[in-house]
Amino acid sequence: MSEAQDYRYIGQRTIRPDGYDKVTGRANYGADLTLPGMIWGKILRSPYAHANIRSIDSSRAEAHPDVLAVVTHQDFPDGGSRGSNQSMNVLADKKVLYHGHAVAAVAAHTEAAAEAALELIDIDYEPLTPVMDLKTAMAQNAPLLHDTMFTSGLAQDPTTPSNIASRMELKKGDIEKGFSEADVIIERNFQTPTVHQGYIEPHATTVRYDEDGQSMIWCSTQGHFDVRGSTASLLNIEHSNLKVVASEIGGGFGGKTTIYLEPVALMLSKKTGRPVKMVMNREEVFKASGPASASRSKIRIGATKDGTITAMEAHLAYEAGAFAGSPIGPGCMTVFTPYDVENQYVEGFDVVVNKPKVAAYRAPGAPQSEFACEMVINELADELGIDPIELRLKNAAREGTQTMYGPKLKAVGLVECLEAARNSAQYKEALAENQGRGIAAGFWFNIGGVSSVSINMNPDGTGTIVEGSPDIGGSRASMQMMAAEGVGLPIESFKPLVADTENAAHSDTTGGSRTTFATGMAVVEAAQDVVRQMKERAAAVWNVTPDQVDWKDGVAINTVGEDKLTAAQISAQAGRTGGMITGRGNISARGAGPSFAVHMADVEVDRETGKVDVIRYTAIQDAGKAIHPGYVEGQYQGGAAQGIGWALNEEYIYNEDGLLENPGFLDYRVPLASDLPMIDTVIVEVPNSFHPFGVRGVGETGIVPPLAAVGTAVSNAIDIRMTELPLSPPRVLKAIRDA
Amino acid sequence: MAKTHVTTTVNGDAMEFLCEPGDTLLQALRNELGLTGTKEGCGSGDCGACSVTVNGRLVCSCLVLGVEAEGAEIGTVEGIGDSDKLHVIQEKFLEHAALQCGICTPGLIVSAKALLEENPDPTEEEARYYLAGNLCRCTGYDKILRAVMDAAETMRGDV
Amino acid sequence: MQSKVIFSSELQKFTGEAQTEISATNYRSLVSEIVSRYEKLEEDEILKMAVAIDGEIVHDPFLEQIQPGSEVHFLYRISGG
Amino acid sequence: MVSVVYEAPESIQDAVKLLADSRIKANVLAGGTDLIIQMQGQNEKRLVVDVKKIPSMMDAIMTDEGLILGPSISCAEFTAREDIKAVYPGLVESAYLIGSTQVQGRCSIGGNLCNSSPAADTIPPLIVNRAQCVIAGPNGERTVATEDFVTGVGQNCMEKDELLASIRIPAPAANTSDAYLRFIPRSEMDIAVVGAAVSVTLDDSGICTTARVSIGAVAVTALLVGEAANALVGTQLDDSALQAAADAASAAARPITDRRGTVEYRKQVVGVLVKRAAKIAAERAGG
Repeated sequence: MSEAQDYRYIGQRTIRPDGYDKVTGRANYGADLTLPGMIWGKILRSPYAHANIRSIDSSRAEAHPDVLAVVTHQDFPDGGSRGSNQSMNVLADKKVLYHGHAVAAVAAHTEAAAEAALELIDIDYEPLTPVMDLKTAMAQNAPLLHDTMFTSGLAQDPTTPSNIASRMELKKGDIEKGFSEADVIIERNFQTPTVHQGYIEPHATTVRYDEDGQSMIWCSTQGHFDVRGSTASLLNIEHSNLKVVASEIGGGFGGKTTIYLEPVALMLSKKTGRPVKMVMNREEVFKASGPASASRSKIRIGATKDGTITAMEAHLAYEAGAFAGSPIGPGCMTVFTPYDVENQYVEGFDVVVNKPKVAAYRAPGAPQSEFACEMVINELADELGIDPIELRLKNAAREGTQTMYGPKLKAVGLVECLEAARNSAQYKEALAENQGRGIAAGFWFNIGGVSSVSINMNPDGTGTIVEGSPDIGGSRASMQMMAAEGVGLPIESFKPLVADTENAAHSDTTGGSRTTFATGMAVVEAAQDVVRQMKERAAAVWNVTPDQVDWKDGVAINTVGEDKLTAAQISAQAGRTGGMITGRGNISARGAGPSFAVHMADVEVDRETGKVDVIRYTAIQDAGKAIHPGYVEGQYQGGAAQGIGWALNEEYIYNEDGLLENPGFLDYRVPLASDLPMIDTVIVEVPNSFHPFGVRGVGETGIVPPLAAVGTAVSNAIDIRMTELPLSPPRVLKAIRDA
Repeated sequence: MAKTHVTTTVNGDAMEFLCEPGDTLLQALRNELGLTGTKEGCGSGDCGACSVTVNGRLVCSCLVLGVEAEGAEIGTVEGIGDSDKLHVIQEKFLEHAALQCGICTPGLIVSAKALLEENPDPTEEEARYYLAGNLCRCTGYDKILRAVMDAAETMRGDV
Repeated sequence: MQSKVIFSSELQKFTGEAQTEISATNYRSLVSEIVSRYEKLEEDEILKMAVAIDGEIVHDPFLEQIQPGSEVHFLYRISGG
Repeated sequence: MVSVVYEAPESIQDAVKLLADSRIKANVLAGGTDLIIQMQGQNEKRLVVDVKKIPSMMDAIMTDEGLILGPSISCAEFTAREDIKAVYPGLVESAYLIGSTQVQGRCSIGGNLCNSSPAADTIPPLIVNRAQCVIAGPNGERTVATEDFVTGVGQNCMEKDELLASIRIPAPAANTSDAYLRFIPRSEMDIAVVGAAVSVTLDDSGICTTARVSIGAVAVTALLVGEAANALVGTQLDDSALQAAADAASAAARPITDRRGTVEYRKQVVGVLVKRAAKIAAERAGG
């Protein structure tokens, strides 16, 4: 942190470069593109949670004058990945596996006509028993979603199929020995519901298929290169024949890291020869995009009287939705990472149920498991009569802690976060009657990955930062700052551009809190490349060697003479000193630094109605180095708000037939402005040694602690241990009355 | 089905469009007039992304028929701020980092402006309740409230 | 000086042990040494894992050099939201 | 979007004629905050009669006899009327609770009534304030008490050629006031899980001489609960009287379990709200 004052731009609260367009309504999002001759596509969705498709007859639709084309699973071309899970999720094949599962699509001249034509497709379903929860799905003789799925990861290969896709196990130390050393052991079972990312912008795309040239997809996505890769693979198209343009994105939180509409729209476009637009409505978003796993967990933790934790054990099961692939892996890997405890054991199950296939949601897998762990840690603190912050400090993960999932931790900021919590204004506030306080820690790895950046210097000495990472929350501001810092020119000299798949080299999806970290590293590298070339050009002009040239604040200085050349002067004559200057940073970033957080929630419970109000909240997290503190705080606050929603009111509600009853913002209740207090933040900065500025990803960790912070606060307010989310009024009132 | 001809005023400019009588004002603004600053988040009045004013009254344009715009004065985000100068509310949103993805921002700015015209000196609680119909999933509302309260102060000339 | 190699519990099913010591100068020679040492372990199983070398997580370690005495962990690849 | 024929008549008579003459399904459009959502995904052609151009539908007139309410006046406009709020604070609060600021700009008490949802916020306070619904039809007007207006979930006593032309609310007796409370999981935006309106009249010594209690979202229609009112009459609205009224309301409730609440929860909380609303109404009446 000591070098902070050396930075000229890093750490400032600059105005984001894309801000003007966003406050004036000019910015173009997924649904905002119209092409000449464009028609509309709409999807017919399953009215059943689980059914065989006996037949699909689209002849009535095809004969209708408004209808231009119909596609089904059978229209996926030969040579593509027809029959893959992704293809069967995009358009069901022989079976529908959840209420809202896409079955067919229609193109018509208007959106209304396309929607009306859906009724003309006749589908003969054979309804099957829906499997709606983990208990049912994991039971012997449960109805099977996939009769060819066998559990992987068992000691012996199973002989019968199952809804359990896989089992995994992580361990360190000797768990039995650990429990035998404990004076106090607490064991609890927990459940969390299916929740949705709740981004405000529905999925949307506009495409144009071009038989012999460039097909184009415009869409709202966290990763347009992945959209290209997946769509090209499904439709057997070469990457160079498919351009994907990332529109501005209206929220994603992991939910826009996969594809739903794009290949369908492209097939409709191919059949009709017309550009096709498809926009999900809100109901479709809830029913048929990828929510986050519901979970069940059992946690057992043992400690000695002095608060030394001796053993931690977890058994976790996550719903994957219709196809295998819940984030059970990261759930298992994160559950105990905030604790430096010798003996740990985790077992996890990935289980299919008749719900939409889950997608990533902010620190995917971590909130569910860490919720359960943190609830038990807080109960343990009470049982031992130790302050929950002190108990955590005593056992906190720190530099050198051996994680259960792999490496020893480098310098991390958990202890600093806990100390900041103890020093926070909120911690000193007294609680009134019917109020409770909860504290919880959270961990997320963060990732690196492939990022490609070039900085094109213009003849006037300004530069364009060409990147391939969709900007979901203000990352262009960080890129601009890092380029300015690296080249030594004012912020305004650089304009960041999220380029399409033709105009930038592949970059991994914006996710895993990687963009400011990894794409930022690529920007730093590209900036260094610009400086190197600037020095070479100046050296050539002065007839000296590049190492005789210094670079300071965007000016080349001849160390063996009196000459100076500004970046603008060098750029202006770049054409006659060897061509224009482009700095390049094509990297595969490693060394992502984990980010720990500690949150504190104060709630008040109405004991007669069970309603919970969050009255104070503090979010503390290690950013490594905050490039733009305003947007770092915004990530903490946004994660906290989503976690509060998860803890209190958000859940998918299914009826007994497996049909989703609340596919809208009316009854899927995300927090409102009037539901929340100001969310205080503390940015802790323990630099990530692998990053030039010390950056850690910050986007995801913030959703991890709120579940247990709120869960514990409610438990303390009513003096009853709550174990099942959401803590909606009926559940809280029932607990109070049953106590 | 015949389209209906509608004569209206949008952001002070006289405008005409044709729309199906069943189309919403949101559809008319976006598809017929190309004013895509007004966003659709839910189509059911639950998210506020499509907030506009009709005759000075804040509404969700997804819950108004396009034909109801006949003779009315419509205000959208495109009419806020001048071409060379942002409105104070817009400036404060940028200063306070009160947006992340930005999809709720046009609706929030239209709503915040309506709030401050009705009530130039709101308490934080009044502002929170007034804006409760504008969902934001990115920010946790903290910075939005700070921006709105700061804009209110600036507009009152207290600073 | 040999490098310390630590296996995830997924890999321990094949190796039967949690860690071992191996002399290797780069990732590929390390993998071929591991595969030859544990007959139940197929190369694909290990290639789909990420590694952490002295605490630095490398998602695609194909060209990675390994310094003598370093600690190498095999772990699941992580994505994110 | 649905195929629509749109008409905006300027008199009640013209509106009724349009409804009566329509050969296709016809709907009255006031604020549209329910209707436009209900029309989504419907392919059936229909007539939409926008009544907002009819002056009497958009007025609210306070007289010595009470309030003559144009059913389509927006709740934003209605709740801004301090003269009405002074007399019927509970009714005004209930109107204010419907939806967001944006929805307030369009929604109306008449719309809330005609949509006939069991959870409609304004219906219980209309009932406790003895509101009368004036219904216009081809053969003139008829009047129906609010508690008899709604007949089922989304159903009411109006024929397809009839229009809710006016709502008449008598002036309350001296020392009378009302209150409405509803329970929702969030602080705003939700549909009532339960609602309760109470009107009380106090004598000079603070004894309750008349009471009306109506509860919402706990049966197919809002209920007027005489037993709850009886528990209040003759008391000083002390805790035991309030609890008796609460228990009577809970006993009268016949709720269902759905995505917004359970039978058990609704029965419990409706009593809590009756108790709390009665207290507020009493404070207002006595003040």
